[in-house]
Amino acid sequence: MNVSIPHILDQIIASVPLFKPELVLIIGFIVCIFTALFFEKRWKNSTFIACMVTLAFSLYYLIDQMPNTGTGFSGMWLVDPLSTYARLVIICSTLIIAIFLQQRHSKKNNGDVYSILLAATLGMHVLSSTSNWLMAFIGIEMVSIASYILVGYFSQNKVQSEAAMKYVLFGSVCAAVMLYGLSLVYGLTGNLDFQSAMHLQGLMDAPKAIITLALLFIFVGIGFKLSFVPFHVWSPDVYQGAPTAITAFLSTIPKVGAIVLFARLYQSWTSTAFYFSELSTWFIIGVAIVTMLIGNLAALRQQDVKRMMAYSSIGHTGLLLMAVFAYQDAFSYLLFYIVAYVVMNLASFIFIDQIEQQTGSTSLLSYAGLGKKMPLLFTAFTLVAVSLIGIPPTVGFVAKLMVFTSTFSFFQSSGDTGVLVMLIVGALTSVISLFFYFKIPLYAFLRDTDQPVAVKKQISVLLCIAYTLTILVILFGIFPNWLMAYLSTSFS
Amino acid sequence: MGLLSILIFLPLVATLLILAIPSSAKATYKYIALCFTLLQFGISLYLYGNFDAKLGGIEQMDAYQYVEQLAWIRMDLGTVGKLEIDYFIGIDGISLPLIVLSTLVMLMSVGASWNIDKSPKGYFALLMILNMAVMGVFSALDFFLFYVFYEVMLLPLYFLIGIWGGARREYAAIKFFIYTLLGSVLMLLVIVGLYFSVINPATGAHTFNMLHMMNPANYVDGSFFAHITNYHEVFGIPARLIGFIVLFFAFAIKVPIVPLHTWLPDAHVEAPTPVSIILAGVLLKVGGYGIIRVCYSIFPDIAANTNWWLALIGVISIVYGALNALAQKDLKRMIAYSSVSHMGFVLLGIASLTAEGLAGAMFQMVSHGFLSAALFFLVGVLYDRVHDRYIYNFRGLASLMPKYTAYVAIAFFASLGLPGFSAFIGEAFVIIGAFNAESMSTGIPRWMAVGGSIGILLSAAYFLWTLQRMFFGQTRLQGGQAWQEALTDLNTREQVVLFPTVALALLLGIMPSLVFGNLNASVIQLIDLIKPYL
Amino acid sequence: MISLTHFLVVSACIFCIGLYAVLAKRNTIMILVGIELMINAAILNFVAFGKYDKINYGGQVFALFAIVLAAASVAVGLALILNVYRHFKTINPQDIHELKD
Amino acid sequence: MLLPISPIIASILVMLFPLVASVLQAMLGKKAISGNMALIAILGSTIISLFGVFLPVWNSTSLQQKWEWFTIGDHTLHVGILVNNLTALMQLVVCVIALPVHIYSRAYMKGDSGIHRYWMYLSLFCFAMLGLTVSLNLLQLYIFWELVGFASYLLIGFWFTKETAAQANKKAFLINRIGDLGFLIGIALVYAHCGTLDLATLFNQTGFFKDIDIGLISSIDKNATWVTFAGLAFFLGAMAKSAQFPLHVWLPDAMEGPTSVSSLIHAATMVAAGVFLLCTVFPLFNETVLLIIVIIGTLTALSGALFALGQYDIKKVLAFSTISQLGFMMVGVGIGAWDAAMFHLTTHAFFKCLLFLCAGALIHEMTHWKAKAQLDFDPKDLRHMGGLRRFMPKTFICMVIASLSLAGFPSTSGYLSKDSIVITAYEWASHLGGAYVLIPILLIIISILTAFYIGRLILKVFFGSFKYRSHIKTIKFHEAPKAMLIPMVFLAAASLFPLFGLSLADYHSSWIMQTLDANTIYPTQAQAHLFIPALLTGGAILGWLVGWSWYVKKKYPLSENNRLVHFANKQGYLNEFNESIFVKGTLELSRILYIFDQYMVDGITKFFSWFVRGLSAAVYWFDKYIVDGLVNSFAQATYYIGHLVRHVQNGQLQGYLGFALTIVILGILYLIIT
Repeated sequence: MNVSIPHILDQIIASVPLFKPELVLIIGFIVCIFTALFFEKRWKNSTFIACMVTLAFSLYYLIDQMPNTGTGFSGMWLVDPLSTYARLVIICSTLIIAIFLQQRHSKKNNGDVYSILLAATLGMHVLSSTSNWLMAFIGIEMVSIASYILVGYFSQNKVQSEAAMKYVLFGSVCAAVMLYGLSLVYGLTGNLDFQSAMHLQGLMDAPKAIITLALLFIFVGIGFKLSFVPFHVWSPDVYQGAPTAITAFLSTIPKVGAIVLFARLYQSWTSTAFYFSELSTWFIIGVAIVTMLIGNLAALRQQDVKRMMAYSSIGHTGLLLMAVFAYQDAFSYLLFYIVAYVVMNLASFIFIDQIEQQTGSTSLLSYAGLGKKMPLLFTAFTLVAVSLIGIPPTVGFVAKLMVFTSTFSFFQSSGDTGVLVMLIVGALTSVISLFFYFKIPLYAFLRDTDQPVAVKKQISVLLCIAYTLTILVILFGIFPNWLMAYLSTSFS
Repeated sequence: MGLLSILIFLPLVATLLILAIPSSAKATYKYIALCFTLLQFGISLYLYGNFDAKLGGIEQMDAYQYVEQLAWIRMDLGTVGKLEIDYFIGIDGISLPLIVLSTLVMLMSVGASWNIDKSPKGYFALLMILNMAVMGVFSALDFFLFYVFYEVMLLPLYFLIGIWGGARREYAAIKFFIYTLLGSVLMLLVIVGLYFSVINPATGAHTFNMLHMMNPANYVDGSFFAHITNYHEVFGIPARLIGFIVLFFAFAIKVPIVPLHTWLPDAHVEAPTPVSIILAGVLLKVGGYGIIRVCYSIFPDIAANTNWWLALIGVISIVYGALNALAQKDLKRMIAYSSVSHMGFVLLGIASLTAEGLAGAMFQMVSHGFLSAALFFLVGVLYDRVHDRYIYNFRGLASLMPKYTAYVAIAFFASLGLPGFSAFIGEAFVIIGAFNAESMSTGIPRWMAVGGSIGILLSAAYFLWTLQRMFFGQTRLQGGQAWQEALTDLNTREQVVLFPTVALALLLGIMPSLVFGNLNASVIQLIDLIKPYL
Repeated sequence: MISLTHFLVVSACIFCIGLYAVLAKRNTIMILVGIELMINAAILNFVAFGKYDKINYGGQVFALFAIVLAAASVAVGLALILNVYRHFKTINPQDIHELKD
Repeated sequence: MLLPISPIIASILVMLFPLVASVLQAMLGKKAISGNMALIAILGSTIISLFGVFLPVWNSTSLQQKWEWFTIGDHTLHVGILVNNLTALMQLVVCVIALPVHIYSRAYMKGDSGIHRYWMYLSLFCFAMLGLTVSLNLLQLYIFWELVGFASYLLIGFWFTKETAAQANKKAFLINRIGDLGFLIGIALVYAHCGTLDLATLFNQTGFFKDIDIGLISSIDKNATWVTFAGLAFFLGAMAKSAQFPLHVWLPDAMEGPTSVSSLIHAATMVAAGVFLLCTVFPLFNETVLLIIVIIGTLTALSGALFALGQYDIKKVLAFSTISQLGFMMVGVGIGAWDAAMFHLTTHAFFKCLLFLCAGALIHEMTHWKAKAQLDFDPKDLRHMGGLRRFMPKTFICMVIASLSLAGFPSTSGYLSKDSIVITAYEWASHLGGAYVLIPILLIIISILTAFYIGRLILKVFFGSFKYRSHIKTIKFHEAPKAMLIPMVFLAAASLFPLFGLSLADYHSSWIMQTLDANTIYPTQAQAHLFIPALLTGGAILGWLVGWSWYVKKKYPLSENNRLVHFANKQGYLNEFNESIFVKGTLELSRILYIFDQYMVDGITKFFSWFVRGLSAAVYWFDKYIVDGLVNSFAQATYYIGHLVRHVQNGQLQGYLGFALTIVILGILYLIIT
C-alpha cells in the first residue's frame, strides 16, 4: 500500500470533515478550561454557556453530517448511521446533563466540571464510531477518567469520596485487564481493527485457550463500562454515592458508547462460525440471563432509590445485551431501546433529584405520602416507572417488544433453547421488576406520611425537561413509528 | 372516527375534563363521570339495536360490524421484517353483549361511588381510564391493540384498589397486579411468536391481526406456530400446545380458575365497592372473552384436544369455589368465592364445545356480570352503614331493613339460579350443553355435567344459609343500638342503582333471546371453526 | 537469543504480580501500583508483538497511548485517594465501606 | 264452548290473574291488607278454569299452542300451553282448592303484621302452580316447578323471626333443590337425545316415547340405559317435591308455615306436583324405573302411616298422613295406573285440604282461648285437646267427613280412589305373581293403619273430656268463624262420592277414571272388587272401635294394665294379649321408627349438611394456607434470593474485585477444560 507522507496527509485532511463534531468538542474542551480559569469569577455561568455552545455546534455538525457515511484516518474513524445516531443521543443527553449540573451545582464556581463533561462526551464519540481497538481503548479510558473525576469532583462527604475511590480503582483494574487481553488479541492477529478480515483470520487460527483468555479479558473492560454481571458490583455503590446529576450521567451516556462498540464487535465476531464466535454467543446469552436476574432480584430489597435505580439499570443492561445479541444488520430497535432507556433514566433521575431537593433524602421511606403533595411529579414518575417495567402504552414496552421480537425471530430460525430461556427470563424479570418499581407509587400514594413535609412550590427548568421526557415516553409508546421512521429511514 | 372509537375514547375525554377542572369544584367530577357513562350506555344500546344478528364474526373479517381499520404502526425491522400494527376494532356476537354489559356495569359503579370523598379527582380520572381500557379490550381485533388495552386496565385498578381500598389494600393491589402481569408477559411472548408465524395475505408482511391468525392459510410453513408441518417443540411440548397453554394461563388468571384464583378474594375484599363491582362485573369477563376470542379462535386444533382438561378445571372451580363460599364468614369474601364458582360454569360451558354450552357460558357471563355487581353493591350498602361485613354480627335484618332484604333475597335467588332469573338460563344451558357434549362427541364425560350441577345445589346452600343467618330470626346486632340506628333502609339512589339490575335479571331470565339472538350466529361460527379438529 | 515466549512469560508474571497486589494489598496506593504493573505487563506484550507488525506499528503506538492513559488514570486515582484520606483518615480499603447493601 | 275464548287463552288468563294480583299486592304493600285482590284473582281463575278450560277440553281432543322462545345453536325452544284432560283436571283442582283456602285465610290470617306479604306470596304460588299445570315445554315446566318451590320457601318462612321457621324453609328449599337437580339432569338427557323439550312431541301417542312405532318420529329404545337414568332423574325430582322417603324430611318441618298454607301447598297441590309430573312424563318410564317407583311409594306410604301413629302435634299427624297418601299415588303411577293416581290425587286434595283447614280452625280457636285464659301450652298438641265436639260441632262434622274419606270409608271419595289404587295393585301383583303380592298386602295394612291413626286423631280431639275443663266455665270456647266454616263445608261436600261419580262403590264408573284411561293391561279380578273394600272398611271400623275403647273410654291398655288381673274373662285376657302384643308392638314400632326417622333419615340430612360445612371449612383452610400459601411463599422465595444476591455487595472494594475476577478465572478454566 502507498505510505507516502503527502498521501497520508491528504487522507487525514480528507477525513477531517467526518471529525467535525469531535473537533468542536475538543475546541470547546479547551475553551471551557480557559473560561473556568479566567471568566468564572466575573461571570458565573460563562463556562456553562461555553459548554452549551460547544454542544450546540457539535450537534449542528452532527446533523449536517447525517447523510454521509464513510471511514477516515486510515480506517480508524468510521462514520455510519449507527454511530451518528448514537452520538446524537449522546450529545442530546449530555445537554440535559449539563443543564442538570448547572441547576444543581451552581453554588461555588466549579466550571471545570463542564470541560470534563465535554471530555467524557468526546470519549463516548470515539467509542461509538470506531472499530479499532486502539481508538476503543482510548475512548474507554477517556470516558472512565472523566467519570472518575466527575464522581469525585463534588465530594464533600465520606460517601462521595468513597464512591469515587471505588470507581477509579475498580475501573482501572478492569481497564488494565482489558488492556492485557487486547495485547494478546493483537498478538494473535497482528491487527487492531476487529472488523478486518485479517483480524478475524487471526482469531480463527488462534489456539482456543489463548482466545478464551483474551476474549474474556476484553469483556472485562467492556463489562465494567456496561456494568453487567459480574462486573456490576461497583455500580450500586457508585450510583448511590455520586451526586444525583452525575449518577444520571453514569447510568446513561457511558452505556450508549459501550453498547455501540460492543454491538459492532459482536456483529463482526459472530458473523463467522468459529470457536470465538460461539464463545461470544454463549457468553452474551449467559451474561444477559444472569444480569437480568441478578439486577432485578437484588433491586427487590433496596430502600434507597438511587441504589434501586442502579440495580434496575443493571437489569436493563441485560436487556440491552439481549438487543445486541439479536443484533442484525438493521439495528434500529437497538437504537430505539437505547433512546428509550436514556429518556426513561434521565427523567427518573431528575425526579429523584427534585424529591431529594424537597425532602433531603433518597430513601424510599421518605416518599411516604408525598403523592398528595406533589401529584404531578409523582404521576409522571409513576408513568416513567411503568415504562421502565415495560407496560404499555409506554416507550419502554415498545422497546422491550421489539427486542423480544428480534430475539424471537433469531430463536425461530435457530431453535436454540438458550435463546428461549433468555426470552422467558426477560419476560419474567419484568414481573419481578414490578415489585420494586412500584414501591415508588406505593410509598407516594398508598402510604400516608407521619411527619409533615413542607413542599416548596417551584417550577424549575429541570422539571420542565423531565415532564417533556415523560410526555415523550408516552408519545413514543403510542406512536413508536414517529421515532422509528426517523431512525430507520436513513438505513435504506 | 366511528361510533365504536367514540365509545372507547369518550372516557378519555372525561378524564381530561376531570383533570382540567380544579379540585375546588370537586363536586362536578361525579356528574361528569355520570354523564359520560350514560352517554356510553346510550351508544352501546344503539350498537345493540343496530346489530345484525345474522352475521357470525369470529374469523370472518367481513362479518364484523362497526369495523374501523387504520394503519397504526408500520416499522421496518430490516431482516426481522416489517412490523404491521393496525388500529383495528370491530364487534361480533361474542363481544357485543359484553360491551353492553360493561357500559351498564360502569354506570352502576359510578352510581356506587357517589359519595367518594377521598381525592375524587384522581378517583374518577382513574375510573374513566379503566372504563376506556375495558371498552378497548372488548372491541380490539388487533392483538397488539388488545394487549395494550389489556395492560392499561391494570394500572388504574392497582391504584383504585391500593388508594381507596381497605385495610390490607397494598397487599391485595400488588397481588392482583403481579398475578395478571405474570399472565400477560408470557402472553406477550406468544403474541410475538404468532406475529412471526402469520403473514397478512394482502401485504405479505407479518401481522398482529387476530383474524389473520385465526385462518390456517396465513401461517408460514415451518414457522413456530405453523398449523401443519410444525415440528417446533419447547421442552418436549409441541409449540402450538404450549402457545395455547400460555394464553389460557393468562386469561385463566383473570377468569379466575382454581388454583389461580387467590388474588380474587383479596382484591374483592380490599377493593372499594365500585371497584369490586367492576372487577366482578367486567374484569372476570375479560378472561372468559379472551379464552373464546383468542385461545379458542386462534388455536382451534388445540382447543379441540384439550377441552377435557378445561372442563375438568371448570368443574373443579365450580365445586371448589362453592365450598369455599360456604365456609366464609365475611359476606364480601363469600360473594367473591361465589364468583369463582359461577365463572367455573363459564369455563365448563366453553369447554363443552356445544352450541348450548358456549351460548350458556356467554349468557352466564352476562348475567353474572350485573348480578355479582348487584351483590357487591348490596354488600357495600351494608358496609357503608356500619363498616362491618362479618356475617355473624348481623341477625334478623329482615325486620330492620325490609327493602334491603327484599333486594338481597332477589339477588341471592337470582344468582343461585332460580328459574325466571338470568343466572338460571346460563347455568342450565351450560349443564345441558355439557350433557349434550357426549352426543356431539366433543369428549366431555357426563359426570362432569353432574359435578357442575352439584355446584348449583351448593350455591343454593350458601346463599340460603347466609339469608337465614343474617336476615331471619330475631334482630340481634353486634353493634347494638348504635347499629340499630345506623342501619337505615335503602335510599333512593341505591334503589335507582339496584332496580335496573334486578329488572334486567328478570327480563333476561324470561326473554333470553335478547342475548341469545345476537350471539347465536357467532357461537355456531365458532363451533364450525373448531369442529374439523374434533 | 530472547524469543517472544520469554517476553510473554515475563509479562504474564508481571500481570499476575499486579493482580496479586490489587487483590491482596491492604493499602490503596499499593493497589494503584498493582494496576500500574498490570498495565505495564500489557504494554510489554504490545511492544513485543509490535516487533512482528511492520506495517503500521500498531503495537508501539498502542503502547505509547497506554502509557499516557495509565499515567492519567493513576494521577486521578491518587487525587481521589487523597480525598478519601481526608475523610476517612485511612487508605486501607477494608475500612472504607460506608456504601454497601 | 261456554266462554267465547279458546281454552288456550283461557288457561293463560287463569295463570295470569294471580300473577297480576301478586304484582299489584307487591306494589301496594301494606296499603292493601284485605287480600281482596288475591281473592278476586283466584275466583276469576276458578271460573275461567272451569268454564273456559275444563269443560270444553275435558274428554275431547287435547289442544296446544306454542310461541318461539329463543334459538340456541340450531335448536329452537318454544314456550306454550298444553291443555289436555290431565292438565285441565290438574288446573281445575288447583283452582278449586285454592279458592276456599283464600277465603279461609281472610279470617285465619286476620291481624297478622305481615299479611300483605302473605297475600303476595299466596298469589305468586297460585300463579306458579297454575303455570306448572299447563306448561308445554319441559324447561318451562321446570321453571314453574322451581317457582312453586320458591313460593313455598317464602310461605314456610312467613314468620321468619321464628328460628325454626327460618331453618325449615331453608331445609325445604335445599332438599327440593336436590330433586330439582334430578329433574334438570333428566331434562338435559332428554334434550341431548331427542333435541326437543316439547311435551307433546315427546310424550303423546306419536311422540318419541310412543309404545307402538308409527314411524312419524323414530321411536326411542325404552330399555336404553340413558332412558332408565332419565326416568330415575325425573323420579328424583318427583321424590323431593312429593316428599317420598327418604327425601320426605322437609315436609313435617314445613308445618312451621301458617296452617292455611300447609293445607294448600303441603297437602293438596304442590306436593302433588311430583305425581303430576310423573303422570305427564309417564311414557318415559320403563319397567325398572316403574318398579323402583312402586317400591319407594310403598315404603313411603308405610313409613308415613307408622310415623303418623306416634305424633302428638296435630299438624305433624296430618303431614305424615299426607306423605303416606302421596306414597299411595306413587304406587299408582308405578303400577301403571296413573289414572288411579290422578284420581286419588284429586280426592286427596279435597279431604286433606279439609283436614288441614279443620286443624287450622282448632288451632286458631285453641290459641285464642289460650290467650284469653292466660294459659301456656302448645295449641297444636293433641294431648291438650279433647271433647271439643261440644264447642265446635260444625268443625267436628267436617273433620269427621274428611277423616272418613281419608280412611276410605264407603260413600266417600277416598273410598273410591284408594280402592282404585289398591285393587289395581292387587291385579297388577297377581298378574306378575311372586313376591309382587307383598305390595297390595302392605297397602291394605297401611290403609288400616291410616284409618287407625286418623281415628286416633279424631277421638283424641273431639271425644273424651277437655283438659282444662276448669277454665271453660269462665272463658267461652268459640266455634270457628263463618269465613272459615264456609270453605270447610264446601270441601266437606266435595269429599263425598257424588262429586266423582254416581256409583257409590265402583270407581271405574267415576268420570275421572272414565276419561283418563291408562288402559292397564292386567286382567280385572272380580273378587278383588269385593273383598278388598270389605277388608278395608272392616279394618277401619275395627281400628276405630279399638281407638274408641282406648282414647275415649280411657281404657288405654298400655297405661293402666289393671285389666290384667281379671283372669276370669278369658276373652278379655285374649283381648289384652292381642292388644299388648300387636297393638303395643305396632305403637312401639311406630315410635321406634319415628325415632329412626328423626335421628337416622333426618339425621343423615343433618349429618350431610354438617359434613358439607366441615368439608367447606377444610377446603377453605386448604385454599388459605396451601394454595395462597404457595403463592406467598413463592414471593418470599424471590425476595430471599434477592437477599442472597446482596451478600456480594459488602462494600469491600477488594471483595468486589476478587468476586469479579474469580468468576472470570473460573470461566476461563471451565472453557479451557471443556
